[in-house]
Amino acid sequence: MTLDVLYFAWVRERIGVPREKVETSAATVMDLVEELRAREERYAVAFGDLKALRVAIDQELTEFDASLNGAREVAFFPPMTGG
Amino acid sequence: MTLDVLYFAWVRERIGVPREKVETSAATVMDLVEELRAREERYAVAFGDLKALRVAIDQELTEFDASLNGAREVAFFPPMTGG
Amino acid sequence: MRIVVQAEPFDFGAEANRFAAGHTDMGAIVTFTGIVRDLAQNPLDRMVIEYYPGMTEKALEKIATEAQERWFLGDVLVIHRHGDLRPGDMIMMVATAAPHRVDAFEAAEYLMDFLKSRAPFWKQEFTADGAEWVASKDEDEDALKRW
Amino acid sequence: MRIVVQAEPFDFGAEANRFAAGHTDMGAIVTFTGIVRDLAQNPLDRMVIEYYPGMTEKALEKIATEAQERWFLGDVLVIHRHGDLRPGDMIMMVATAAPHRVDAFEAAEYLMDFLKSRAPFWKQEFTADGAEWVASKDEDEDALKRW
Repeated sequence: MTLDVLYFAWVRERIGVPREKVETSAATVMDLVEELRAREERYAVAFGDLKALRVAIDQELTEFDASLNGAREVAFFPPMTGG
Repeated sequence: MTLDVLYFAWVRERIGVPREKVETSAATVMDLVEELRAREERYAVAFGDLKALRVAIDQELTEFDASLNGAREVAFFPPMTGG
Repeated sequence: MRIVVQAEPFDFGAEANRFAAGHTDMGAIVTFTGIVRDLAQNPLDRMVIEYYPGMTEKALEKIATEAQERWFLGDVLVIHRHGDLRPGDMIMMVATAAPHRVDAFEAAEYLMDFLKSRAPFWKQEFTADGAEWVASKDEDEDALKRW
Repeated sequence: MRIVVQAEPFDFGAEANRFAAGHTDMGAIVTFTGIVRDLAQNPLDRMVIEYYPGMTEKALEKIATEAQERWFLGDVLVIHRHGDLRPGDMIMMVATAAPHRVDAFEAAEYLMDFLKSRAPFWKQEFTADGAEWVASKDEDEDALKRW
């Protein structure tokens, strides 16, 4: 499948792009993270500490063990700091 | 001593005046209430249920057993309903 | 601290903007506004608020000072009307400014809880059934216990 | 319910007045406003707020809908800015209208608690030391536990 993968805040800065298309057969978010980590150093750095990251599938907050079945858009970002 | 005695809300309506001078030797608020009750029916009615009344001496909330020593202004009114 | 007791209407938005302006060290502003309600089951013609000139202002200042001692606040505003009001009219407002939101919220709630039953104001409602003094509520007295 | 995410400044007072108008069955209006703080120990040049177009609006709507399910509210307003802000600028506001003050206060606090750490916004501060992403606070995460 082809996913739109989005990055925000310092995750975006570390990876260097705000979004990209990713061709993957990852079953879960965690599988996708592993694939990206293996690609290049900048991904390994951005995904170094998953406790400092949040993930959303199709604009809904979820967990790293969530299934990507049917997913179109996955976003990675640090904890939110609104308000 | 001469006290300014003030009445508010339905206490004022029952007594019929918003304020009056009262010549008294009452030692406490309760003594003053007893004097007023003995005066006329309208006072007896207004002071019928002290649990429904509040009292202030010189613009500070106080209790019915408070001393009138040094007092200049005593006010009687129902529980407040501001806000 | 600014405490105002007045018969005239006030402009909530203008007061809120004036209060919020120039507090660059205060990150949080909370306002509370009370509005005269018009209930369908017994339409209100008007409300009259009586107060105790002198004592009312002192009581509000005392409540606001206590809030400032209890929380880290940059500023406090209390405006309360007396006299004739109509449904939809604003009765009063409080505003608090604080570095952090929890202080601004708690202080505003504290001000409201004490203002409700410790500041000398008495409301009288006029409906088709006649005039009636608003009774104090046990829940308002109970609200003071949490502080 | 009105949810707005915009780069432009908003007029807090005008929004507050507009929100409060025409609610004759709602006795209580609470507003919260967040302002960019400028701290003496490390003067802030500017703040940039990043957001997630689409998800941010949905997250705010979800939070506001949950508040409306939980309390008896007449109306809810959320305005949040993104982009460039300066010290003293208003970042965001929420407003709640309810028949009773406790509902208006609790709902506004609930909105703020969830908006702080469940709505996709990220703040970056620019000072003489450079740019820094604002870290989330444990206390903001803890604040959710009370609801």
